[in-house]
This record gives sequence, structure tokens and C-alpha cells, in this order.
Amino acid sequence: MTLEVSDLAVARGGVRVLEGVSFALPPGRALVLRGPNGIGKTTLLRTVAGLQPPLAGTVRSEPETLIYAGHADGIKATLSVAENLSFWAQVFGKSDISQALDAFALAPLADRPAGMLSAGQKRRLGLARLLVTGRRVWLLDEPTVSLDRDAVAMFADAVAAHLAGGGAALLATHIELGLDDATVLDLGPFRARPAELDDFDEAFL
Amino acid sequence: MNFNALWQYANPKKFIETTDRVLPAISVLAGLCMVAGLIWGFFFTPEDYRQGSTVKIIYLHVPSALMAINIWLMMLVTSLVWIVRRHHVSALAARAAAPIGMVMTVIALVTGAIWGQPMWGTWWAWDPRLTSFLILFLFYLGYIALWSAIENDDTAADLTAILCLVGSVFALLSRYAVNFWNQGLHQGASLSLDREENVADVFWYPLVVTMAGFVLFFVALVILRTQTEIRARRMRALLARERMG
Amino acid sequence: MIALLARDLRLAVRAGGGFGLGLAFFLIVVTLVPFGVGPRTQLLAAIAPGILWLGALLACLLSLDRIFALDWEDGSLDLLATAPLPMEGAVSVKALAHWLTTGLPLVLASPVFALLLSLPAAGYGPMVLSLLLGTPALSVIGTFGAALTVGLKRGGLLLSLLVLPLYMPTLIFGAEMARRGAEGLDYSTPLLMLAGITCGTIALLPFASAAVLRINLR
Amino acid sequence: MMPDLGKYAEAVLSSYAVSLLLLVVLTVASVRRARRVRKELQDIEGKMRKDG
Repeated sequence: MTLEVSDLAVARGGVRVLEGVSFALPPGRALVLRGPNGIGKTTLLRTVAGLQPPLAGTVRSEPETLIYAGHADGIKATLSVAENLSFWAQVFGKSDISQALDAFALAPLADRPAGMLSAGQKRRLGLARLLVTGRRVWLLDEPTVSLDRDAVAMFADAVAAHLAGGGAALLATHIELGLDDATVLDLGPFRARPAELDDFDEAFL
Repeated sequence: MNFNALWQYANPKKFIETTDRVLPAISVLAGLCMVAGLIWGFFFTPEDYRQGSTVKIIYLHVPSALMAINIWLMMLVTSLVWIVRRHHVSALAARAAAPIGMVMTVIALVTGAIWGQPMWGTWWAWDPRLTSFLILFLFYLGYIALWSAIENDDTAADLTAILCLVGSVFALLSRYAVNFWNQGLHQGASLSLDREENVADVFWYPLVVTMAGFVLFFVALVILRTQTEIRARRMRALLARERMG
Repeated sequence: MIALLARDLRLAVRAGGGFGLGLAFFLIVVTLVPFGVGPRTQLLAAIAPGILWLGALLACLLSLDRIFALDWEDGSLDLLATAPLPMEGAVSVKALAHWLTTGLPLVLASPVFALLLSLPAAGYGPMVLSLLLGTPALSVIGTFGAALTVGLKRGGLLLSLLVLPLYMPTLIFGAEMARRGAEGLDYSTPLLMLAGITCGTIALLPFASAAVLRINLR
Repeated sequence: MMPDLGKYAEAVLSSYAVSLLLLVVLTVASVRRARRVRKELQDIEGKMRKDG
């Protein structure tokens, strides 16, 4: 169930941003993507998640093992915390949400409408969603935005537990999570080179 | 016949180079045919014994109506080519053709209304064919609006292609629905295999010339507009690249 | 899929969900028409089937952009796209939820509104039946339009422009069926055509909607 | 030279006028846009070549 990415090229807004990206993510490991803003971390994650097609290269993984969490958490303000979580659990064919509530200390808030949560609490709810899906490989885009220090620790624990249980995580983040098994991949060298000016072909660039 | 050779023109650069060579000839020919056909039709045809001089409107009405429908068909084909083979020129040709099709629809509608006034005593009747053209006009309008509303070129090409496919099915459905809804005043098709029954030769020959003129006019214009779209597309790509640094 | 349906229904009836807006709009249309054309009962009875169909269609149109816009804004659509649910299924469920919250109430309320417009007694059955058959098609076609315009700011007007011509066949056959019913004529042909359109759109259009949605999520 | 159009002169002439006007407007608009885009693209390409 290793996630293998080979020679991947991705585009944002019709412009090639990254090319030649290759890595493997075996079970129990975490891979942290680094790089300046705009280099294409989000685009890379969305491509791996299958939300957009790659320009070139392949993403290989076992079917139904990936779960993506982006900047938005998909939380419905008028539903309670528990309702939000059980919905995603049901979509992924699971039903138990108590473990996820505990992991992010959401149990006391379970009956509160999600619209009444603070930004950090919402983010915790969004991350708790990862646990209820039971997917093995997490693809996380800036997961610690708007979390306080305790919540970051909570998140690091959850990731560590996930890795210990044989899961894997691909993260785009700038924060040190103190994960033992994390490898860092700097995306700087993979920045796509502009094509020749006269190369007036199918892609217009 | 080697059809694969045809696909090389899907390369934008090759397309521009090739069409640049034939465009002047086509434009001249289009102008000649249109002027000749319209002058022939306007000055040198007799009056119809029932319709009087209004029969001269046929040289605008029929070719434009014909083009209005066929341009949509051409857009359908190029949309399919884009979806299947993903040649950008194909998608851009559909984009370039849409406004021409809309103008043709407007001409068909306006000349139809002006013709209908003395013949049927009304500018507008909810006759199946008139109604169908109004619906076609709405389809063109929606298609063009969708193209211009989306910033990302590839997304716009994909979405409009699918809209064109779905729209074609619904346009066909509307055609039958409208027929069922109201059997109209319109005469039968002016063009059919047994044309002798509908249009006499004196009217037919200039009509053929005018139709050829309209077709060539469309071809010339769509080539020009496709070139423009290709250049605009390349320009946007270059600007985007510059912004990326 | 059932979870998604349950969630959408729950969202619709909770505060700010927009449930009942369509119904209110329908009522407004039906109330305004007599002011526009005058209170003559005979005239109203003659145009009642058409007004009811137009009102239902516009009420449907009004709520279309809610189908995907909210899920798009809060990121649910991205998450749904990576969920084990096939996109075609999700789209169909969305359309079903839209019909249950908008179309079905309109069908159920239409006899009351027909009363306001003094529809002949014989017309009630065919009118309700035509709406029952036709509104699902309106929801499915509308879902396609909503999927097309989901990423656009100010997509509302464009959505109407795209969807209205697609509504044409449904409207023609639906209103024709209701009209023939009200006049006591045989309405089996438009009934069959309407049923055919509804079945066809339900079977085929979700594929187009799902394809369009995937493109928009890229 | 001018053919006798009889009582329908208005209808015939106005439909020719409207149609030809629309065709000319379409053509002129297309040609002007083609010229403008061609020139803008040349400018940009020239600038980029100079910058390297």
C-alpha cells in the first residue's frame, strides 16, 4: 500500500509549476512537503488526491486508501459537531465517531452547532474527519492553520498514532510536528523550467 | 486516404501557417459569391406571382437560416473532437464560430419577421420554425456567455463542449416539442431533394450562389477568428508564464 | 448516498436552508398574475395551467444555485469528490434532494394555487400529474446547470440563461398536458412525451453533470 | 437600374439593409480584433525575447 509518485508534472491555472517530482511513501512514514508560497504544494496534493489530472507522470496507490484535507473543512454550520462527523463516517461506510471526538477533545462540543465553534475548534473538527474515514494515507494541506499549541500537539499525537498503526501521511506544512518518522521533501528543485519561447505547440507554451 | 495527415493541422502554429496561405483566396471567393448572388437575386429575378417582390428576401433568409443550424453542427463536431482528442484548435474554432452563428440566427429571425409581416400580416407568430430559431438563439447566447464567464481556458473549453453536446440533444427535443405544440404557418422547407416543387429555377440558381457565398464567408471568418483566438490564448499563456517569473 | 440525502434534507429544513422559499415564490407569482391580467375568472381559468407551470419552473430556477454553491464554498465538494461515492451518484442524490425540498412541495401545493386561478375541476388531475412527472426533470436539468456554473462568482444570472433553453421541452409538454386536461381533451401524447423526457434526463444527465463537476473541481 | 419592388419595397430594402449591416459589423469587429491581438502578441513576444 505504498504511495508511489513518479516523474509527476502538475499545472496550476494552465501553467506548469512542478515537474519531475518522484517519491515513495511506505506505510508508517510521513513525508513533509516544503517550499515557498506558490511553488505548488496545494496543486501537488490535489493531483495526488486525484482531484486534477497530472500533466505527466503517475501516481500509484491502492484504490480507496487516500483521504484529502484541504484549506476548507467541509463543515456545515447548522449541523452539530457529531452530525458533521457521522455524515462523513457514513459516506466512508463507517459509523463510530467516538474515537475521533476523543482524539481532538471534541466530545464536550459534540452537540454544539458547528457554526458556533471557533476557528481552531472547526479545524480540529476537520481533522477529526480524517479519523472517522478509516483511510490509510492522509494528504494534508496546511493542517495546523489556526490551531493553538495544545491543538498542534493533539494533531501531532493523532498523526503519530496513525503512523504507528501502519498509516502514512503526506503533509504540506511549515510547523515542526516532532514526528520521528518524517522525511522532508523540498520542492524547490522541482520548479518547472519555462518552455522555449518558440515552442508554439499544443499547450501554447 | 490518410486521415492521420489531417491531425497535423491541429497544431496551432501549423494551423496559422497553413490558413494564412489560403485565407486571402477564400475571402475573395466568398466576397465574389455573396456579391454576385445577392446582386443576381436582387436585380435580376422576377417577382413571385403570390409573394411579389418580397421573394427577394429569400436570398438572405434561407442562407442565414441554413448557416445558423450548420454552424451549431460544426460546433458540435469540433466540441467532440476536443473532448476525444484534446486539440486546442478544435475548441477554439468552436469558440470562434459561436458569434457568427448567433449573427446568422439574428439575420434569419429579422428577415423572417420582415418577410412575415406582409405575407402573414404579423411580425411574429409562434410558429414552430420561428420558435425553434428563437430557442437556437438562446442556446448561442448561453454558450457564448459561458465561454466568456470562465477564466481558465481549458476549463472553459471543457465545459462549453459538454454544454454544446447536452444543448444539441435538448435543441433537437425542443424542435419536436415545438412542432407538436403548434403546427405553424411556415411553408415547407425551401430546400429538399424535390426542390422543383418548392422553388422555381429562376429563384434557385442565384440562391445556390448566395448559399455558397455564405458558406465561404463563414469559412473565411471562422479561420480568421480562430487565428485570433489562438493568438489570444498564446498571449494569455505568455503573460501567465511571465507572472510566474 | 442515503447519508448525503439525509444531510441535504436536514440542511434544507434547518435555519437558513431556504426550504419554503420556492413555495413562497410560487405563491407570489400566482398572486401577481391576476393583478397583471385582470380578475376575469374565465381568462384566469384559461391561462391557469400555463401560469402554474411557469410559476413552478421559476420557483425551481430560483433555488438551483444552492445545490452546489454552499458545498463548493466550504470545501465539501472536494471532500465528496475524493470519497468512495461515485460522482454520478452524488449528483443524482443532490438532484433528488432538490426535488424533495422544492419540486415536491410545489406539486403538493399546486391544487391550492389552482383554486386561486379558478382552474376547471377536470384540470386538477392532469395538472398535478404533469407537475409530478415534470418537476423531477426540472431538478435534474437544473443540477446540470448548477454544476456548470459552480465555480463562478455571480453565476446566478448565467445559470438562468443556460438552464432556461434546456427547460423548454419539459415546459412545452408539461403545460400542454395541463392545458389539454383543463379543456377536457385527450392528454396521453404529452403525458408520454413528458414521462419520456423525465426518464431520459434522470438516466443520462447525471453523467454530464458529474463530468462537468469534476472539471470544475480541477 | 433599380428594380420595381412595388408595395413591398420597404420590407425588401429593410431586410437587405439590416442583414448587410449585421454582416459588415461582424466582419469589421472580427478583423479589428484580429489585428489588435496579432499586434499585442508580437509586442509581448518581442519583449520576452529581449528579456531572454
